Amino acid sequence: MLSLYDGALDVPVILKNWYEEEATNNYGAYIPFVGTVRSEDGIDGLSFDIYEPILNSWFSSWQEKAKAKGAVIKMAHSRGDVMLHESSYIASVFSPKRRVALEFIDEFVEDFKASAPIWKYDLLNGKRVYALDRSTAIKGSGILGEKK
Amino acid sequence: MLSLYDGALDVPVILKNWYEEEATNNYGAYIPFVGTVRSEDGIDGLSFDIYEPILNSWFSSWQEKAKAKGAVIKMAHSRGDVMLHESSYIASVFSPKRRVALEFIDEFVEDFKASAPIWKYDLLNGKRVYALDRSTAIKGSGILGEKK
Amino acid sequence: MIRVEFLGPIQKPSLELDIQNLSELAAVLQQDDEMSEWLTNCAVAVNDTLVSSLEVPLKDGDKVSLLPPVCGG
Amino acid sequence: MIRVEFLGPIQKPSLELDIQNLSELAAVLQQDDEMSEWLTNCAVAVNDTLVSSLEVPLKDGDKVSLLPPVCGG
Repeated sequence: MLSLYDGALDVPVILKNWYEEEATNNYGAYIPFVGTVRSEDGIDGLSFDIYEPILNSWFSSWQEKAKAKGAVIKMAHSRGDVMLHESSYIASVFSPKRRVALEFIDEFVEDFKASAPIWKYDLLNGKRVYALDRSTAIKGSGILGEKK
Repeated sequence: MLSLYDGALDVPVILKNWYEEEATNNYGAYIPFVGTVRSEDGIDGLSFDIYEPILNSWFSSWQEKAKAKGAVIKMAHSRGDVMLHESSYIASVFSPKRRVALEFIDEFVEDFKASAPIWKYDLLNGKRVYALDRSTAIKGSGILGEKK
Repeated sequence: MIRVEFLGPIQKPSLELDIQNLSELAAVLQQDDEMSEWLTNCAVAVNDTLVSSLEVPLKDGDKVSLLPPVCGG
Repeated sequence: MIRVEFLGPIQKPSLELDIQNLSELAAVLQQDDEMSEWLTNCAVAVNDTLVSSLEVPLKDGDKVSLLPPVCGG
């Protein structure tokens, strides 16, 4: 399950809803990863653009991988502005056993950072500044720049 | 912070309280691990004994390790009976950066399983049966059995 | 016609181009000075599927998207 | 006197023993048939600190704890 929200996430409510949704499905381990906006470099917050069609297919391929191991993934992300100390991202793995969940949450979060079509901007003095230096080119990038 | 409860944990409330306690402390990553009692082998639930003095010192040594990396650990565990699909364990790491949190939660949970002085019993037909086959001898065990 | 979309921080309106493949798109965009930096770090999707080669044929109605470096979370 | 406590699933009341070190405790407990299995898999703590050698001196009032295999979570 992938949910997008305008602005900051209501973390306690999302964590509670997901926990309750899976309460009787016999998962022994539930590991949420919560990402919160840090005060750094004088920013007022962050802002996000999301390209949903490719995000959805990327997420579906991970859900398939999870399913093959008997696990389930849930993810929530913010669109638009999220201010300091608010949260913009939650990824969760439910699985029967702890090792699968511990390994999956790590792999999922790292691939999310490298591949999910989401763009981050710093909010600085009322301006939206693309965070190029913290961004990662998606695997296979650059083909249009190849000279004949 | 280490909290022990009689019976099952109220997971949504604990996750919410911890999130709110650290809300303005500028941690970018919050990763709880939630352990829930699975229906297996016909058990009605699990039951736990805890030896607090050694649990406390074990936990303090981990809190020091976390502090050295700018992180904080919180843990909750049940005493006594916890029935099917109820939760008995939450461990959480807060850290500025995601890599520290992802690695720490894995190391912490694994060492917890191997070292924390907690004993698990299956609840089977009203009896409390020590789960020896799923238990791990603490490092250094067996010295009293050495023959002269 | 092929529709070319520029996602995220690339401040450029969509284009409608009469091209047969991604190599032709590369040739067109390489003429555009403001695109030069993006071309080296953007991924390319055809009809919302990422592609890793310019040898992709395009047909009328296809959509090509340029995805600059990402940073979710 | 040294107090010896048996934790968790070991169903045995505490002992008060007049011993000088853990080697003497091992000798005493090895006489006890119902303890034989536990002795091979229990960890030992002196005054709530785990120890890894029998060469630990004990003094009057010390507490020794036997910790069988654990499984929290």
